[in-house]
Amino acid sequence: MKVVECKNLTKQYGRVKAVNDLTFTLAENKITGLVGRNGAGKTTLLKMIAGYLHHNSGNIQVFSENPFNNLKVSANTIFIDNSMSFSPALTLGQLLETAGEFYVNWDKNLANRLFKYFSLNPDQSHVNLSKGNKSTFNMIIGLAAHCPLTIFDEPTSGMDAGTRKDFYRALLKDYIAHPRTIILSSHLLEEIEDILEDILLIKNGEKLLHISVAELKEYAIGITGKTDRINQWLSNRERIFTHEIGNDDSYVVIKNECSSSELEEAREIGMRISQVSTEDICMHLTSKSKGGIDHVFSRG
Amino acid sequence: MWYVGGDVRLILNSDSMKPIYVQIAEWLETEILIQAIQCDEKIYSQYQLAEMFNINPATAAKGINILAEENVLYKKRGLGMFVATDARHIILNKRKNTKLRAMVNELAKEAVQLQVNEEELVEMIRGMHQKLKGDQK
Amino acid sequence: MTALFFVLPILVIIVLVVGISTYASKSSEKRHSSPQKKKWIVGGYVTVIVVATVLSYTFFPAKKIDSTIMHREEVKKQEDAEIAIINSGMAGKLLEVERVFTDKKTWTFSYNKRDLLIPNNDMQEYSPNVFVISKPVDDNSVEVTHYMSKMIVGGIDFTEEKGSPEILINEETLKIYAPEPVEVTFNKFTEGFAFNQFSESKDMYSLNNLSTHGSEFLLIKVPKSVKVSGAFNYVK
Amino acid sequence: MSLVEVNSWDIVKKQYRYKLKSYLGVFSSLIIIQVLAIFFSLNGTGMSGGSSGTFSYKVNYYSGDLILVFMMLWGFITAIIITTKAYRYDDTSFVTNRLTSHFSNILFLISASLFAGLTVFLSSHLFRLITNIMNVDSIMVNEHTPLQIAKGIIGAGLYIFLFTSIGYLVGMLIQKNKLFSFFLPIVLVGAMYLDGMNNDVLIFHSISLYFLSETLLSLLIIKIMSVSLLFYGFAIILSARMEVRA
Repeated sequence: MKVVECKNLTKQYGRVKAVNDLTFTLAENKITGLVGRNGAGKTTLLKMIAGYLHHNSGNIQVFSENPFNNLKVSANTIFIDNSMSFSPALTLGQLLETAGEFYVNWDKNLANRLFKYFSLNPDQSHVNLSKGNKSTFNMIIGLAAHCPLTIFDEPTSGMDAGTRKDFYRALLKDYIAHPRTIILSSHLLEEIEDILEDILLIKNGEKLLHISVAELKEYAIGITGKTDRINQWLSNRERIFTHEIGNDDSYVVIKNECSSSELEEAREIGMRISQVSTEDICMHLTSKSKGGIDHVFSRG
Repeated sequence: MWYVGGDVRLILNSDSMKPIYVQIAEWLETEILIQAIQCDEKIYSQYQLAEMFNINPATAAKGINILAEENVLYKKRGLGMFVATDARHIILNKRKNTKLRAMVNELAKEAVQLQVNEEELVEMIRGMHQKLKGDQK
Repeated sequence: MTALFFVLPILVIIVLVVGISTYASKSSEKRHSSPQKKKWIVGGYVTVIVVATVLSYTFFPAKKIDSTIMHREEVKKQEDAEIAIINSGMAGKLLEVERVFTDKKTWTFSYNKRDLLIPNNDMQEYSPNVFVISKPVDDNSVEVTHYMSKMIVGGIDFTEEKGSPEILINEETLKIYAPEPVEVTFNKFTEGFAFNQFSESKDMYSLNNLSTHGSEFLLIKVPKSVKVSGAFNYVK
Repeated sequence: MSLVEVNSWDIVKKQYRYKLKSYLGVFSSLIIIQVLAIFFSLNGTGMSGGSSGTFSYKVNYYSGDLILVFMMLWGFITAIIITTKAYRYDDTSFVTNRLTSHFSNILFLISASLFAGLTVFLSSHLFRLITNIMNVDSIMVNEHTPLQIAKGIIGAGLYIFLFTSIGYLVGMLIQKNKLFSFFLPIVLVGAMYLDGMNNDVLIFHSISLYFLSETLLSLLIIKIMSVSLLFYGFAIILSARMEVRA
């Protein structure tokens, strides 16, 4: 069953297209990472999936229904971000109870144990929490709700390193125990890539890649060597990223489509082949220009 | 980088050139080689591996599948994956042919660059080999 | 009610402005005071007003309004009857007083003189009519009775509160002293228009018409042989 | 994966319970406004007096009218505040859609209005107690029977509820377009000015009289409920395409 299905989905704010002609489907019980730079349209997309925003054109279906203002989607989806707001009149303990009333699959035991583990105070009010603790509390709600579609939008902002690791570990363990569809958006791909199955990379509201993380790891290779030789060897290949080292050396990232004999040949003429981390692949793919920040300065 | 599960901590290295699922497959091979897992014994499930190494279960499944394709593992319907009787043999052959050969290739290249002659290189290998064997006793 | 019509529009405008400006400030940032404290405040306030209501009813019970004096016509009828009785008294005959007047106080003096003087009462603020009846026998006693009709202000019966004069007989003179001045302050209270809407008693200003200050007179009964002189009317 | 089937009415009930617990600020603002109203009422709404001979009297008029009027305005403001982002966002943290959110808001405002109606009665007696302590020789007129009191409390609650419906619509208009917060007061003041041009507030008067002259509680309930549900319905239609957390 398809949990989320988007066809030519577009969302405009005035003239700006925050989400542009996006087509993809998310299958059941997968953890998908939504990756993109600031302003790529990640949050807008997630809010449309959660039913908070309506789209301008195209089609979006969650659990085969239009999510906007849909009670069934709302009951089966939880959207966790750092601007979640709760009534200041209720304590954290009462909020957990309330969440338990609303979400049928609520795992009270898990919620209470996580709450204790992160040493939150049940008598405190949500507004008075630090940014990190707010994120931690929201995350507990997101995990314990056990919603068939669980969305985390930048869930770890403000958390310290230890809490982040604990969170991802908790997410994975709970996912293994209760498989469900999870969408995780983050700037820090490196941190989450191991627990992801698929990755959806967007830039300016458009889809760049939607592949498994394993495929992404082998998506590109880096080549280092003398600039003129590289240029010659790469003559008609598309470059993802180019970086000049010194006067006549270059580091170029290309798509990993070369056969092993071609690579062997490259090695023979003195070029070094290296793997490119997923983080770097995403960074290069989403960068504003092929040369990265250096281009700004080289022209100055 | 790895923060989980005691002994396995240093075995997986996410910075390595190798994809995680290949590392998982190699780790399982090593477990079989050192007979931590016996022949015809059930191997870890993808979920156990996912938890042990903090990775997505799909990635872990991919590692298991590599071994299944190489006939190191076989599937019992409804029960899971089991270690094949000749698993060790398959693994040893593969390692000799691929891993060891590649390492020897690197070694020879480095020796040539450093102008180490053949006898010297063989002597170094022999010495190290004897030392390790001795340690094992 | 009419006062409400003048105040309401002004209040609505004020509150619109205030409301909209508070809305603007409240919607962006949430309040930070502790919920526990607020609960105590709300609970405490409710307790205070409940206790106050109980005290209000027990210590200051409502003054009942007599249903017979609730209507303007009744008041008018009574005033007419009062005038009729007093006029007939002046004309020399006394009607049955009981229906309208009640005897508030009676004095009895033993008296064996032949003459009795009732001097002209020149007190500005107190000059009741005085009627004299000669008793059929000589029993050596003078009886003075103070009659009063109902006194109603704003629908409330104050007959009880109004005092009687002092009567003294000295030698051959009967003196009337004004009663102690009485001053009553009272609050008219209603819970508000929503509460009067469903009951008979409309609003508190409409009861203002229901006022009658009543009248009073002194009836003096003297023995047959006593000759009375002064400011009074003989009645038979 | 098995999806949870939900029933709208069930969610409305849950949201209503959540709102009763969490909209505590609404009740503390009620207290502030009520205390303010008592304070303003202490001067009394009128005074009269007179004397006849040796008897003189003075009457002070005190009524709970102002307390009720203030509560109606409180209802108006409260409804506006409930339509603001902060409160709507609180809803979206749990299961909701626009309709259940509106219905639970209306249920909450009905309860809050009735509670406010009760406090109008109680606080007017607090007010009476204060005036009685200030003037020792005091008398209360108009004692109502318990049934009349109950009717009065419901009536007061209804008037307050009527104002919440106006506030809710106004709030929703403002949420739609901020210009309304500027525009609506002007229209209202303008309308009142025009209404009062010939020195009589004819329209305003007849609207008030439509409700105030009703002596049957059942008819007043019908009158107020139909008018306020009309306003609420309007607000609900207005918000149908509104986005949350945009």
